[in-house]
Amino acid sequence: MAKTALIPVDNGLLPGLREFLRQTLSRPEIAAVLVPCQLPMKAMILPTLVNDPERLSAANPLAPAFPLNAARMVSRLTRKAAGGTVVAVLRACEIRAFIELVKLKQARSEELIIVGIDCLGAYATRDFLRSAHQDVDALTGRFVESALGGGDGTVDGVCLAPACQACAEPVPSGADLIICLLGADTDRALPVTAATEKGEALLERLDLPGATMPEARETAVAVLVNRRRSQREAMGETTRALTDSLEKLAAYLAACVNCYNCRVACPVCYCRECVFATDVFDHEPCQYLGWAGRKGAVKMPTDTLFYHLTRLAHMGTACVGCGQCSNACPSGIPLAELFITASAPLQEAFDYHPGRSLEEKPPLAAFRDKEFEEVVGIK
Amino acid sequence: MALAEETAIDLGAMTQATAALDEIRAMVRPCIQCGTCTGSCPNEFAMDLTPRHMWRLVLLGRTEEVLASRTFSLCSACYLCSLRCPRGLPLTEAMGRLKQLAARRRLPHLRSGNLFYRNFIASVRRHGRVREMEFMSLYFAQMMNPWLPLRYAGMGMRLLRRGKVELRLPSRGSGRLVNLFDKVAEMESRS
Amino acid sequence: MKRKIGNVLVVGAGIAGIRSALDLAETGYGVVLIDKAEHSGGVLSQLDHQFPTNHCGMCRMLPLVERDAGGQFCLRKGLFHDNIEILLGTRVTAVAGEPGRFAVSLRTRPTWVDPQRCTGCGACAPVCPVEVPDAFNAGLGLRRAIYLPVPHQVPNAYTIDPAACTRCGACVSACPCGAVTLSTAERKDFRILVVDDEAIVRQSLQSWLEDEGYAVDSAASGPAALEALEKAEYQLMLSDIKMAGMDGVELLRQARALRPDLAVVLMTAYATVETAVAAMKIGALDYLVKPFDPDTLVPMVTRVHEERLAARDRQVEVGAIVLAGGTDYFDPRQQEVNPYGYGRIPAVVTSLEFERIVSGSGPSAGRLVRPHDGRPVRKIAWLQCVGSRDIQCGADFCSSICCMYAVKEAMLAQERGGGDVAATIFYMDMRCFGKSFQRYRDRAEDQGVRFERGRIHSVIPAADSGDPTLRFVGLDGSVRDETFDLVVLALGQRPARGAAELAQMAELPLNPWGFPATSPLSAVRTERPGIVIGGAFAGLRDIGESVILASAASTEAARVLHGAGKSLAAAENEATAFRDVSRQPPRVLVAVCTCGSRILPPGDRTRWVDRLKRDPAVQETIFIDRICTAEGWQALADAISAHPPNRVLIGACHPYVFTRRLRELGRLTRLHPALMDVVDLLGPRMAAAGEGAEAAHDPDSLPRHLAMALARLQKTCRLELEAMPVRRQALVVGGGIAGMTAALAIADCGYPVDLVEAGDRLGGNLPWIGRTLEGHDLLALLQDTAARVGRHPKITVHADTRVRGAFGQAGQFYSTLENTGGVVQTLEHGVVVLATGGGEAATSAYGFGSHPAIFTQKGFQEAWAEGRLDPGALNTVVMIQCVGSREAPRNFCSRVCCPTAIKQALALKQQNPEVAVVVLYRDLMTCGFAETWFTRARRAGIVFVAYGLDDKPKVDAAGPEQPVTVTVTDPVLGRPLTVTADALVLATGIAPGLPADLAAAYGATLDQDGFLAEAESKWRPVDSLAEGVFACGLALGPRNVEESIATAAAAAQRALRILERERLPAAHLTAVVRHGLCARCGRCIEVCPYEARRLDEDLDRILVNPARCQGCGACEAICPNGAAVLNGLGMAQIFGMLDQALA
Amino acid sequence: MSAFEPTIIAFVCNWCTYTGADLAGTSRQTYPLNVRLIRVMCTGMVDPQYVLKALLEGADGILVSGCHPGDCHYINGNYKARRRIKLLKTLLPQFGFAPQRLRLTWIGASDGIEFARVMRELVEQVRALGPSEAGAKMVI
Repeated sequence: MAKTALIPVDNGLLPGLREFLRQTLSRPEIAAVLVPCQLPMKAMILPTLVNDPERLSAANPLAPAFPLNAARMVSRLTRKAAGGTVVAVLRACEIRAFIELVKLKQARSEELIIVGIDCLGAYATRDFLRSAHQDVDALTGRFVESALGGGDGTVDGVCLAPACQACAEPVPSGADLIICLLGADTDRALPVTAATEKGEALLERLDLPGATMPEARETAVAVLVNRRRSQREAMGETTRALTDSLEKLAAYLAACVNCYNCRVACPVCYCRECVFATDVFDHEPCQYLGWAGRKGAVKMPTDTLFYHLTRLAHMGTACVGCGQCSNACPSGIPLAELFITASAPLQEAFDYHPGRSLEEKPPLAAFRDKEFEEVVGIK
Repeated sequence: MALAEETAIDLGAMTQATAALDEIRAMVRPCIQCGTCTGSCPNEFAMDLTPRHMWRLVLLGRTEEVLASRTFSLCSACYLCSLRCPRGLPLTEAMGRLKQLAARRRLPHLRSGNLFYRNFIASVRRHGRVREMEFMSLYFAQMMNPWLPLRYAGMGMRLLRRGKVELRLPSRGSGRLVNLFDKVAEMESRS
Repeated sequence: MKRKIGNVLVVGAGIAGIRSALDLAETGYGVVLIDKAEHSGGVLSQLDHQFPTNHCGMCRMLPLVERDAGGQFCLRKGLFHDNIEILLGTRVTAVAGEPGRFAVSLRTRPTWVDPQRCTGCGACAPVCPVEVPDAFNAGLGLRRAIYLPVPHQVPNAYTIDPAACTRCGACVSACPCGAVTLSTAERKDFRILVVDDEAIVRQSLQSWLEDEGYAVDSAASGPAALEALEKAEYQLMLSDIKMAGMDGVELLRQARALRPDLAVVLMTAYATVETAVAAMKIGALDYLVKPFDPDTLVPMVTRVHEERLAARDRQVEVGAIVLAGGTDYFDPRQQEVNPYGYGRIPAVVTSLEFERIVSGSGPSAGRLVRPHDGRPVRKIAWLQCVGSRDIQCGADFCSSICCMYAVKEAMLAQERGGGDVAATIFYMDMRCFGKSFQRYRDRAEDQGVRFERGRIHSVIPAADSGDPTLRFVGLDGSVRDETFDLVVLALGQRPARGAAELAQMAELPLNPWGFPATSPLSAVRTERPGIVIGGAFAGLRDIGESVILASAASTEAARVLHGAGKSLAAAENEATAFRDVSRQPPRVLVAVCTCGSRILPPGDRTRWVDRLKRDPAVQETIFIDRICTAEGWQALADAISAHPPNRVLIGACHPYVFTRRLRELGRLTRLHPALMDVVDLLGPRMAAAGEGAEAAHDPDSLPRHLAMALARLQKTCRLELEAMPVRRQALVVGGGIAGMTAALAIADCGYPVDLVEAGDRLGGNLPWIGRTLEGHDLLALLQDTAARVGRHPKITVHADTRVRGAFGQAGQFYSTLENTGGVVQTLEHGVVVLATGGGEAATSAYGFGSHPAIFTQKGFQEAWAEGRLDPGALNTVVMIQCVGSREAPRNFCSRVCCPTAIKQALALKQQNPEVAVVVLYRDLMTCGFAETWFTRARRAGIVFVAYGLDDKPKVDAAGPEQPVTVTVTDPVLGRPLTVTADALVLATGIAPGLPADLAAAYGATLDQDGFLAEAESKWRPVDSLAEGVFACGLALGPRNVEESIATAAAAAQRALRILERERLPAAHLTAVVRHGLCARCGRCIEVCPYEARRLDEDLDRILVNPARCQGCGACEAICPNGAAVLNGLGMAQIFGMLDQALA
Repeated sequence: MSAFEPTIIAFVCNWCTYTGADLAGTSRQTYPLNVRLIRVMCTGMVDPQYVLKALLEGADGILVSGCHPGDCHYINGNYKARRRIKLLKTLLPQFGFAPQRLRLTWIGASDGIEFARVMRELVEQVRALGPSEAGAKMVI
């Protein structure tokens, strides 16, 4: 019984992974594979649901491209019975978001096998599009080389998106199968390990040599996580300094035009329609006049700060730090920095770690008789 | 354990050999052992068994143990316990019954008290009042303890000084209460 | 909806009266609820904290179905329901008639304060010169003769205490609203004319009668009297017969011609009595023989006056009468001796006084301090059984409530003292005889409450401090003294004041302790059909039991009405066709009551109009002086008719009192009352006045209140929800006495019942129990009940049948039955009553099973009944109580075992006077009137020995041939007792027989001991949390037969509320789902405390069951995007209110 | 008078604190007019958005007040409220919002005196904190 096996990559990382996916897709019980693929018409990577093994030659799960959080796509695939099992290749933060969505009944883990690959991060979409006019496979190679070779993934001066730089959870621990890059001999073979029974069952059926986890992995992971943590702390410090009053926060968000793209991009903002887009916020004309009259002037559209604070209150405990909010902002507001920084204390307060386990209930739906007594009273 | 064995009470005995106590037991049966009687009793400090303790023994038919104690003999019939007993039990009366029972049995440890009482009443019967000298003389004689009069000497002198003791010996004919006493005895024997 | 026209009179508006009234009102009957006090709520208006939550929670009694018919606010504020008319300060003066048609006379005491005019401003009280002990604070404070009976009640009109009032009139001039009218004081209203030719007679009569408060004039002759009668109206004329000129008889004749209603009493000398008697034939009411003194005159005049008043008594026709007069507390001063020094030692207080001390509205605002010197209390003692279990003060009964409230009070004291308080309870037996009571007591002990077994005989003041010192005897026999800061007397219960008079009027017998007596085996029925007793009126019940009995009484009342054909006579209450305004933009009519000028100073109108006009939703703003008067209300109705708005906002005073009137207005104007709102402007105005001049003149404050309400109202829409249809039949699971009783009660009210019994016959535990402690024959009861069930056309009995599966919700359940023959059928029903009973718990303790002489109580009873056991052959019987009970894991008291032991012991003694019976117990639970049987058992010579958990009895039964020897330590003697028993009887208690999956199928849950978990142990004691699912009998909790029967009747009543409706309507404040916005995340389902929401997989929608939803809004708060909305209080509405609050 | 008069929004539950506030009124227990009551059915229905809205519209202090633990008319709404307040008290101070401006209390139906006391004390506390930053200049 193989808990860990090896994926041969002596022909290169991407060809090795593609072969692994082809082999997976060839299993009769697997209906399709969802994996980031290069679009045929452009040097762009997007999650793609592949049924034809030949099409897996475009698969590229290692490219530093992260145009959207695929958890939302997996949600679409799994909300109801699909009639076949899908293997989804996801980043760690996508898996965490997926687990949150399962708790919110927006996705199901039945008929799904998640393959996670140690995440080396990605560029902001704008940056990736600038870098990827060249051969994407080649860019991917240089990126992986930098990221695993002690560098920080910077290629030609383009560096990781801030959220990725600050991500301290690159290992996809919630996956059924984990493909290890960190600490692996990337010239020869990548260890793949089963984290669940489902993963183990699939792994057993694939024709892969058994192995043990490389000893170097633990250290490699620790080094990366420590670096990311310090980057995260630095990011937090900077962000806090920029937002430590309501006025500063307003300035931070000054460019916001209430397009609500951030919440569309957010994998855990699961509402069909954001409350700010509903009739509750269809204010009466007299209300605008009232506000203007009271404060002397009122910015329009109104409710900008209200919107962002509400999003923090609603989704802060579930924020997985994927950074898609920043990616989506047309005005370039560094939203991920704000969200990651402001959410951390919320998650700590409820000892809630989004994406850690399906067993953990979202904090606001639960309670205990005796808790948080420090917030009661006026002393 | 050995001690427990010795002092264990066999409730099987409860139904037997308690005829002497039955009447008194019936008086205190509704007792709930709340202890109000003990708490109320002004003489409790001098008693070897607390009243509650004693009533419990009565209920359990421990005639000998009850009669071996001095508790009931120390009852001064103040009626506090009867007044306060939540069950409204006639405790003072039951104490009196115990005294009578003890008196009939002439229990050695209660001899002094019994003689004192009997001579006191005999004096009253004869004279319609207590003739202290006669009463005490007879009491001392019956106690047959040559040192006893000395124990009362101090008190006797004090009472004498205050004119509380009549020194004259009985002289004025027969007691006026004899008929009364006889009538009571007759009525009691009838009922 | 079809309305029943039956009416019920409920006497007593305490907790039981409220429960009974609400039950009947919810079922559709009309209720007249009266109370002799000036407030509703009974003693509960004074109690802030109740066991076991140590809070209140009375509001949970409010209707769950058709919530809008009752007020949605704290019940201690007052009771408001469409079908309930409340008359306070009212008593019954006569009862006549028969079941179905009683004529009852009610007399309401005038309060001299017009509640319509009084706004509760309080200007009157400070000027009143009289100060008397404040009954609301149990006498701990003082109040004036004009006062608020209960400060938190609405409408909070002041009232005058006639006994204290000196009629000085200070309040009349102080009242800004002219609400006080002492001049119409009733005796002043009764005008007397004294006619006599002797001045001395005239003068003395006038002065005697004026002293009594009557208005008296006099006349010296017949003609003068006639002149006076022409000028003014008199009610009574006292006339001498022998007068110069016109004599008394002639005067009588002429006066009667002038004033036919005039009562005339003639005064006569002895010689002319015959004349006087003859005069009575021509209209004299009575005569007085001279000479007479005030003691003769005054009662006569008072009688005439009372008769006059009686003529004004209100007559009500009712089908049934529920007496729910509650009980009173024992007065420790009434004891011949007052051993506890109550009234002499200031730090000795009653339990009720303690409740007031720790009440937030009490004299020390809830701080635990001594009432007389304000010193913080650190060491406090409770003395149990004060006025209970005390033959000396006429109480050979246990009051049943004091142990638990003392435990509660001790815990409260510790809580208030922040861990700094040492609380001790001195008790004889700790009677924790209910379901959760033992655990509650244990919790108190864990928290450090000290339990000391022993009765305190007296309290004396300490020599130095005067603090109360207790002397008590420890179990070891030592006499100890202990001094406390505060000593609380746990007062027992006594018949309610006036209970005897009421019982006499209703022709009900009293029991030996003065409580009205109920019929055998019924805690509610009386000897007089149609008159039932609810709650603690018949004595010695705690809140939970009172509530059960109140519901049971409602059932009996409903039964009487039904029997009298009332429910067949349906009064069609034409549903109002309300205007559909849903598609119109809001047009609000704002009506402001100026209340003289107290709400609105005349100069401010323009400003208010301008402020409100800023909102285009305001159609018009009008000002009405005293909207509460008939004219004011008419002005409002006229304004609505003139330019029909689609919302009405009223700015006035207490919104509570307008509920019913808004509904009337709705019918009148065809605008749904949900689209009307009332804002309290007077309260804030008065609060502002208290805050000082500056605040009082904040001109924006009151308009802001209106604007906030306006913001909410204009976004309010009428909820158009389809009412849930009700399948109007019931399923009762379990054919014991509880199940049969419930089935009969429901069927008697006209609804089909399916009664499912797993066994082959009905009867449950009755056959083996045989008789009750009191000697009532249960086999006869069983025969009678089973026969009635068997021949009832509405009841279908399914014997040998079990419920295999079920689903559904209130109004529509589906249950699958399977009988032992394997036949399966599915039933549809609207409600279910779980009466699955219970049995005797199994045990292996004390050698049970190893020796033929060791029995359980049931085994003993059966062996005896079947002749396997000869009581005559027994010398000694030992009974051990609490076998496997009142300790983990079965840490509850089964309540019936101690009475059963006493019943068996007494029966043994009766058959064999020589037998010795020894009962080994922990706390003897002969609660209520069962205590008297405990006394009898003691008297019969049965020996009781208490044992502790740490020193249980030891049973030695080496083999079936060997004797059984029991050893136990006597706590008084501290010595072991040994006894060789011919029979050892173990009281193992009750094991419930309610399968968890059966309960779960209906959405109910079990408690940790396997009984049904009630929705609320005090306020909803027979309901499960799932509406439509009820339990009774042993499935609910340990109870004796009579109590089980009461729970069954109560469960039936709760079921009838639902069955009486064709549909379950939704309340205005009910959650709705905006499906287009909903992401089906299901978090609203998780947070809903009533399981009112579910995901319908087929529709892929979240659905709300409006019959379960209680409108708490938890769903709205958890829903991130407003897909869950609490209709009437949605996000947009709160945002609007916030805008206005901060504008 | 130039003393700063803070504005306080109090979300009070229908069953306990509102009744307590009412009792304060009838018992002549005055409390400052700075407190604007918004009656909700239960503290468990106070959406964090309500608090945010009040804050951003310029409330200087916000109180959420309901039944004591175990006493909620709706069984457990107050426990849910406590979690939300915990969330907001963790979130908002990060943006310079003084945590003392947001309060949660349990005030029962008979706690009229207590209600008035809490209101007075709260107003004093908020007065000492000065005007909320969101009041005048902030755009929402």
